[in-house]
Amino acid sequence: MNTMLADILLVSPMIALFLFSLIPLSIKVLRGNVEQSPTSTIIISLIGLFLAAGLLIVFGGSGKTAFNGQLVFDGLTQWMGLIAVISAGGAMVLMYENPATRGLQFSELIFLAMNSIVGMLILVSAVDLITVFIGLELMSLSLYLMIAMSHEQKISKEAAIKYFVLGSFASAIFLYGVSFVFGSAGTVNILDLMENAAVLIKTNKVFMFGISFITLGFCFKVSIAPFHAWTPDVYQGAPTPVTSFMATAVKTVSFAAFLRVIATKPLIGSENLFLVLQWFAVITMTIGNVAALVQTNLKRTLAYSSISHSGYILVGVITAGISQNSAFGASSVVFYLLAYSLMTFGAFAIVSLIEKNEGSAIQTDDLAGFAKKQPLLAFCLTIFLLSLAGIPPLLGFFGKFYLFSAAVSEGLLWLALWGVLNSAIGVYYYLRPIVVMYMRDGDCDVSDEKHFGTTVAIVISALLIIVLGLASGPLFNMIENSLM
Amino acid sequence: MPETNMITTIGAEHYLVLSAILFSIGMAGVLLRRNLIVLLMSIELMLNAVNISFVTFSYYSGKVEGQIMVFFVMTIAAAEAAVGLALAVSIFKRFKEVNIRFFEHLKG
Amino acid sequence: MNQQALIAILLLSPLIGFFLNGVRFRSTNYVLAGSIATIAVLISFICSVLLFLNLVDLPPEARRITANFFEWIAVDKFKINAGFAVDQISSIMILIITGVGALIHLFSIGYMHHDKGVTKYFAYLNLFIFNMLILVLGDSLLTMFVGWEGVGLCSYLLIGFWFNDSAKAAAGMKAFITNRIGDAAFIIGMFILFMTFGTLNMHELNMLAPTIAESSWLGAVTLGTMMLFIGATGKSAQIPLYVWLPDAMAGPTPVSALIHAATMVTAGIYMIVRLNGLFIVAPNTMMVIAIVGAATAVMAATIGLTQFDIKKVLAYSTVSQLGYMFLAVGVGAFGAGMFHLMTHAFFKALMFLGSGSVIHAMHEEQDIRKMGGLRKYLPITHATFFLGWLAIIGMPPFAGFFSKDEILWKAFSSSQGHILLWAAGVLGAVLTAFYMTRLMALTFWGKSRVDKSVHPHESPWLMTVPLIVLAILSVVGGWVGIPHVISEQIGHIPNFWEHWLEPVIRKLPTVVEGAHHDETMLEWSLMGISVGLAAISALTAYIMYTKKEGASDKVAKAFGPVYQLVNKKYLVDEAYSAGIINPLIEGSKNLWYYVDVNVIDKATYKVTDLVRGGGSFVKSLQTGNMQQYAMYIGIGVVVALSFVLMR
Amino acid sequence: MLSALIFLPIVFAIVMAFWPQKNTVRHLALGFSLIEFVLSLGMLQKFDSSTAALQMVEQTAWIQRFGISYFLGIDGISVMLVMLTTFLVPIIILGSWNSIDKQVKGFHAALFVLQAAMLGSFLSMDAILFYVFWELSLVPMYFIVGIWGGSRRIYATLKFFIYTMSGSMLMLLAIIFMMRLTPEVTGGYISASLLDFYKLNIPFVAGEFLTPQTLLFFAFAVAFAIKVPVFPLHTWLPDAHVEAPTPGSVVLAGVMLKMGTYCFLRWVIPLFPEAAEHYAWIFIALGVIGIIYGALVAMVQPDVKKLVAYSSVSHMGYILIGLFVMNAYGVNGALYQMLNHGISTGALFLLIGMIYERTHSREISKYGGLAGVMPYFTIAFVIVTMSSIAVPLTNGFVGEFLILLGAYSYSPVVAAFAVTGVVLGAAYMLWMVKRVFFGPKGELVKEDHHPLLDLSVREVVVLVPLIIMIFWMGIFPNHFMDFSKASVDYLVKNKMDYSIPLSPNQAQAQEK
Amino acid sequence: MTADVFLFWFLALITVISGLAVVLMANPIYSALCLAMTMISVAAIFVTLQAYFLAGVQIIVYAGAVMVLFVMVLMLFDLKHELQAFTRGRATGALKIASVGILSGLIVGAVTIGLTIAGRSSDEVISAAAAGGVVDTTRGLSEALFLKNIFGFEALGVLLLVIAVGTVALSRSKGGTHARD
Repeated sequence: MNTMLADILLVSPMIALFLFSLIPLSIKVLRGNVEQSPTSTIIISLIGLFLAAGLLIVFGGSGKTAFNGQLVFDGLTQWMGLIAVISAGGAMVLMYENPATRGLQFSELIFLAMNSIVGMLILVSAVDLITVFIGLELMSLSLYLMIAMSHEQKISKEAAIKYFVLGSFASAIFLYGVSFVFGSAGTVNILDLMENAAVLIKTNKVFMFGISFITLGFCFKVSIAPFHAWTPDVYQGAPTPVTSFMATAVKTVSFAAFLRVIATKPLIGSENLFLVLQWFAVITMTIGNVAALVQTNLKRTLAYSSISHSGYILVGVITAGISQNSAFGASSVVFYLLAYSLMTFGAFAIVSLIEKNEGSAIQTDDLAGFAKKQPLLAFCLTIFLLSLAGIPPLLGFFGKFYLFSAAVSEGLLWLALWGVLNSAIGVYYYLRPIVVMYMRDGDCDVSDEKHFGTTVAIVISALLIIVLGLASGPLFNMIENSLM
Repeated sequence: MPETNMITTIGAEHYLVLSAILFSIGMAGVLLRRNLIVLLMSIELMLNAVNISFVTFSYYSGKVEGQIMVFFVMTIAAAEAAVGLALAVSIFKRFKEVNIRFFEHLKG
Repeated sequence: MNQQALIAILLLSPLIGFFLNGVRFRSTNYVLAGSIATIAVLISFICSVLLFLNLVDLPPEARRITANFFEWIAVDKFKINAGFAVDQISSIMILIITGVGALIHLFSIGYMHHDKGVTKYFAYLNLFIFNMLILVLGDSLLTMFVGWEGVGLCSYLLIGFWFNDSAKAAAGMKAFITNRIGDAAFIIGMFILFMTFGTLNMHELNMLAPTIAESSWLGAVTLGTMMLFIGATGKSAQIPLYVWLPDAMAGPTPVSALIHAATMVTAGIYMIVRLNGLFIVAPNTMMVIAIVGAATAVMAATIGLTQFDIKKVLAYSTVSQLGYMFLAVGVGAFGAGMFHLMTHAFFKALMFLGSGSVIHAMHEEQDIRKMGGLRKYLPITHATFFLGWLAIIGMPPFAGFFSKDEILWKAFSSSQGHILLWAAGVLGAVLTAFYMTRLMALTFWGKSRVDKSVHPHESPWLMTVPLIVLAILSVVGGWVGIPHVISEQIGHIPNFWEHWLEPVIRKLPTVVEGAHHDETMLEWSLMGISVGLAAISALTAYIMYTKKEGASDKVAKAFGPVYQLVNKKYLVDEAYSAGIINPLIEGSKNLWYYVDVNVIDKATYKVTDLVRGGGSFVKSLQTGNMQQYAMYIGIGVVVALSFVLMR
Repeated sequence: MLSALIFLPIVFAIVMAFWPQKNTVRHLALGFSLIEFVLSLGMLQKFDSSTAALQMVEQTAWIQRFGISYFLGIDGISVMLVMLTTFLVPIIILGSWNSIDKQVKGFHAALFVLQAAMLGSFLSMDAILFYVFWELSLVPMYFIVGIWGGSRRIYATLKFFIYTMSGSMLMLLAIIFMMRLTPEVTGGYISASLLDFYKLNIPFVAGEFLTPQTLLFFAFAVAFAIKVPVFPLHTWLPDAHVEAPTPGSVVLAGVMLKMGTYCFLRWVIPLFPEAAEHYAWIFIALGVIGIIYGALVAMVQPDVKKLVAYSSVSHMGYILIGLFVMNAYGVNGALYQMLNHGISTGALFLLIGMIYERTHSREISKYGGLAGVMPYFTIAFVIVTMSSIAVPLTNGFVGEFLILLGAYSYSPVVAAFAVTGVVLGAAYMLWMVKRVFFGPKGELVKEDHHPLLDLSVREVVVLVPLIIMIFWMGIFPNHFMDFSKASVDYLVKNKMDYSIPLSPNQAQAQEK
Repeated sequence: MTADVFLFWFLALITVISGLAVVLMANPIYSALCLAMTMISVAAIFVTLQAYFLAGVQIIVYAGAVMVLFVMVLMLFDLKHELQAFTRGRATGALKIASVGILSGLIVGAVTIGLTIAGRSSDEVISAAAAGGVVDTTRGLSEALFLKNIFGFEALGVLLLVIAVGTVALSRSKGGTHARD
């Protein structure tokens, strides 16, 4: 019973989130199915998120396992969970103030979002592949519904169905892999796999098959080319707050789970798989960047940019996979995800602010004159974009720096080379919105809806990007120490 | 092993090959069929293939976890089917179509 | 007075004059401007005289006053002081510069009084004097180069003084750029010498110069001196860089007198004389110098035959005379070169000022075909011009005679000399006599062809006084260097000139061996030939242009195309612009268009197009069809698995 | 001290951004920039020019995990460039008094950030810190060109940014790679300190391209070469210059280009001496090509600003040669020429800006006879022109001469080619002067409806310091060169195993 | 033994054929029925592998619940025409079929190579404790489910709740089938 209690304490963030997710819904039910004020909904859910984050900080990170070794609460869990919770919280603030998500179904939407976060927390802590799968599905299924629930009528439905079909397809592939791993290794617990994974992958084709399938399944979730094709469509079609949710929190936790699998070191045993992943990383970076270059829709540009960032992060994941001490590579991934989440959140948040109604599609050229009307927000967007482009001393630069140093230290110089070349390409499309905002005349402005929360969130993330950029050393040390 | 054994002696590999074939059929369905509902059915096929694989491994390794997984997979497959069909209904209401060729507004 | 302070005052006085006039450059108070400028130069002149006297007091070997004001550039072994030295050579130069300069300043007050930019004009003149003094006093090649470029700058400013006329501004630009070509070579020459000897101090260079002559064309000294000589061809208007000087006549006439006749253009000769210790061990360079000098002397003289612009005639005459000087230094007659430099400064300044007086009188008319018979109206100008004429055509005992004779004799007799060089010299002298007489005849003598509306009048005293002084100098200037053969006859007047320069000039042995008597005879006979021929030539010209109307046209017709060619200055300018300048500009346009716009930028665009093309390709893959996407996933899985399994 | 020098402008920028009064912004900015200049004079006062040691060192750990520290220091190589930066900014602010009329606050804030970034890249002794400043300097410049620039400003600013960024990305990789090598010399820990980089002995194989030192050399060199810009990579410069507002051009030409050449001296040559020596010919050849090419192309430009921009290419060619001949003459000359170019080209751009304010055109063919209308302006322009074409007694001469001397002692052929720049330089500048100032009055000059006023008092105040510097530096170069001589001589003598010594008391401090 | 063998081949044949039919049938209703057939035969295969509980669940969940759902939705759509059952475009179609073919080939190859070739029996590769199956399946299953995998079980509960709320919300959302506005 004691162990049970300890286990429950460990999973308390998820429980707290789940319980808090029920509150607005229950209130709505008790009120006779009448939507209460969204403000109260968002406040309750944010309290829940804070509580979850607090519990995660208090109980997570001890390195303990729970529920027969199905979940582990170590540094990775804690960091990734926090990043996910915080960026998801930000996304929820956006939902609260975006015309496409705010409305009669707001408490349901928030319920789905919160449970999606529960799924995320499961995903970041799961070390059992089947639990991973459950977490993944809990997260994804909520997400499909959230996308489809947009007030926008056609595009978001299309995005949801695309995401759903392809996601299920990838899930099936992933599961098939799990079954092979189970068959060949007798267990699906990553911690148990650790010792003999490297041997198994050399000797057992079935295991290798399984691990490859699992890897590719993750590649889909984190939108690595050629499994990326859903990303631009879904990011564009989904309501912007949900896009922000996907691009930050979902990606973070998917990478967390990916990292856990990779940390079993199968790559050391299979140079080929490792090579394939490297090539995927290169293709992803390139595809993401070159395609973003020719986009006119701002959200789509950001979606492709998100793909290219996945490529960069994959470099870190590979590094973590092949190095003896995976903490360096892993912490560079965590750091990058932190940076990436902040800046991507910020960029989408501003897009969300500009959206006048649920159906509006923001083109890059629509930003003209934004700097005159909203100097502060324009400045923040500039910070986000420059950070995404990797201009020092912003957080994004240090993220890239740590990633590439990790890669170079493991001899993956060519990946780092591709990375920097791609960053140079990326500069172009990151600068273009800035050009339009500052250097063209126009009358772009935020929508008339209230936007206090979003603005605060934007400013906070911009400040964090600057401050954490300057203080990146201690932060990185913290991350690395917690991952040791 | 003698050739005859392949037919007369049923081992794990037989089941696994069956699972692989079923998986491939499902995959082909996802790739080729245009009807959204049939697409979803094909995904169910794939999941069933996975289930066969799990059970096979479970049986041949004597580990019960395999069956637990199948249990989970089934639940999730059902959930997926529910969500998928809900989405299908909602998209049908908008587009009056379930042919996926009509869902190509997002592209480029 | 302290000698260093004297040098400082000598240098600073014109500079201060420049500033005083420069800050109030819009003023039209010509008296004030002129007085400031003239006084500044006069102060310098006084300093020069004092320095000269100081120098005289010193024993011949120690006649060298140096002043190091500060260290200018000091990097590693390369140390250049703002150091100035007054020695036998430079003392003469500063006397000429400040003396003639002062006279020309004085003349300018009268000449420029109606000009709106008079104050600016005097500021420039003073700046020029300052730079010229730096040029001659600088004790290292680099300090000399400072002045060298500085006078070029002033020349540029003064030639383009009436900048509203595009042609005049272009002439200034042409002068500067042409000079720059020479300067570039000069810089290289400095490098060669510095790398060889480790110093640029001219005194030290002369000391360090090897004692054995270099026979190789590629020896350091030969190359270095050759480069310096190319520099000199720019500054001193020799083939092939002489083209700027005739154009430089666009400037005010006193400027032509000061800069383009008396002082600046002689800088090349001065430089070679200063470095005679070095040049003398580079016989190949010497030979080139002599040939170029002789060729220039003849060619410029022929062009001078056909010109009708009074200043152009004088300009070609200057080029020709400078050729003489180069011929002199080329055959090792450094003293003679310097001598001719000085006498030329006197009579050419005189003639330019005289022409200025004429132009002034003729209300800016420069075409000699529209003059004639001006003797009546401009008696003083005519008289002084006449003396100058005698001097330049080398009539004894005028200044030009002695110096020219010395050069011709050296060209014949020195070990570097050659009979052809001598012949060229004589030919030059004959031609000079001809065209100078032609100029005299057309301008002052014969019938007046002056336009009715123009009423020539004699210039004010401000202008005539300098003329008179210079005329006197043109007469007596040569007497300081009377050759031995003559002085022996007329009472052993010592050759002050040679005596003075002896310690700083290295001599070449004369070639003509044998008895002293034979040599004397030879010298006399050569002298006779040249003077006689010149006289005949002058007489011919006189007759042709005053007595026989139309004779000149007939002669011109007789020569036909040759005349046209010469009249058009051998089409050198045209050749330069067709062969060098236009191709350069057109080529540059193409360079810009093809390399920058079409190659580099296009390449950049190609890269971006490639990236964009990649983007479009990826975009085209993104069809929106989810089965397509599923197919990508399938292909990705297949490829990855194949690769993983096929290891 | 040095931190104050770097961060004061950032504080200024923040104050500027929030300054409530619109009409006093310029005064405030001018005051701030003067404070900064005075501060830098104080720094100069403390600077000990007799030693090659690193002075006024400030070092605090920043990112310990990678041995990255906040490490500032100044020595002879950087001191004068720092002074140039602080000297030019007040002049720029005063010079742009009227020409910047929109978003004045933003402009000055950007200018101060730019100043901080430039100073930072001159003073950083840590690779990453340096990189941060190096990249940071792009951003304000990007805005200055992009917001306050001419009609094709967006094209120009993007070109500028992407060119420079592409180069520096490779450099980042090279820095990371070098950091991985440092444990060899530091006793096991990674370091990004330049001083540790200097200690590295990276293997070099002559003739083989794919060896570490060669690759690192080129990674760094290309990044800096783009900034300089070296011949085939120069096309961003004319565009950026033409489109940039006057102050932007001045900063760009005056200081930013120097960042490239400075870094050659600070990074490339001492870090990869063998490679630098072995491949010096490439850069010297490119320098020579740059000189001639820049001059020829400048000659035929129809736009004054573009002409000056190409002249920058030509001048930077000299500097490049001076650096890569790697002897005392060349390097000293190059360092000096950096200052000269900063002052004279800066002044040229200011002058062009002044006339542009009056006529709104930079077409050479539309001018002519300006000298008669604006004599003071003409005087200033001609003086600066003389400095630009290196007439003796102006600053340009000293640098150019020393560079040519250095080039000659490296190879006479190089000097022979480079010296053509002397002629061509005079040709294009004087031809331009002739067409703009002399001759009959041009289309824009004779128009009566906007009488061309001569220089205002403000403009005179802007130009006089520059003109004073032109002559001061030309006549007393030692006053300036003495600051850098010790460091340069030390560098030239010890380039094969270079390491900046720390002055004794600082060495003690570091031991503690 | 022969009965087992025969049973396997028989079930395998049915599974494959009905599976193929799901994909190949032009009419979605037929596809759905074929899918039901597949489900049932898979359940039978589970039985041959002694997973009786799962076989039951399979029948109930899939054939019962899921299939009904599918058929119901199909009825709801009331599709009169199916213009094009399969994707058009030869190149992509061929590419798709090829990739599926290669993939199945790879899987089959890997499985057979991994399990039977190289002189190893499948038992060695499948880390087997005791081949021959689990004795007390349902008990073992429930222990594993409710003790060992309790977390996953609970999470699935949450998942189902979420699905329920979500689908209802979706149908009631703006533009949904049961929208209030």
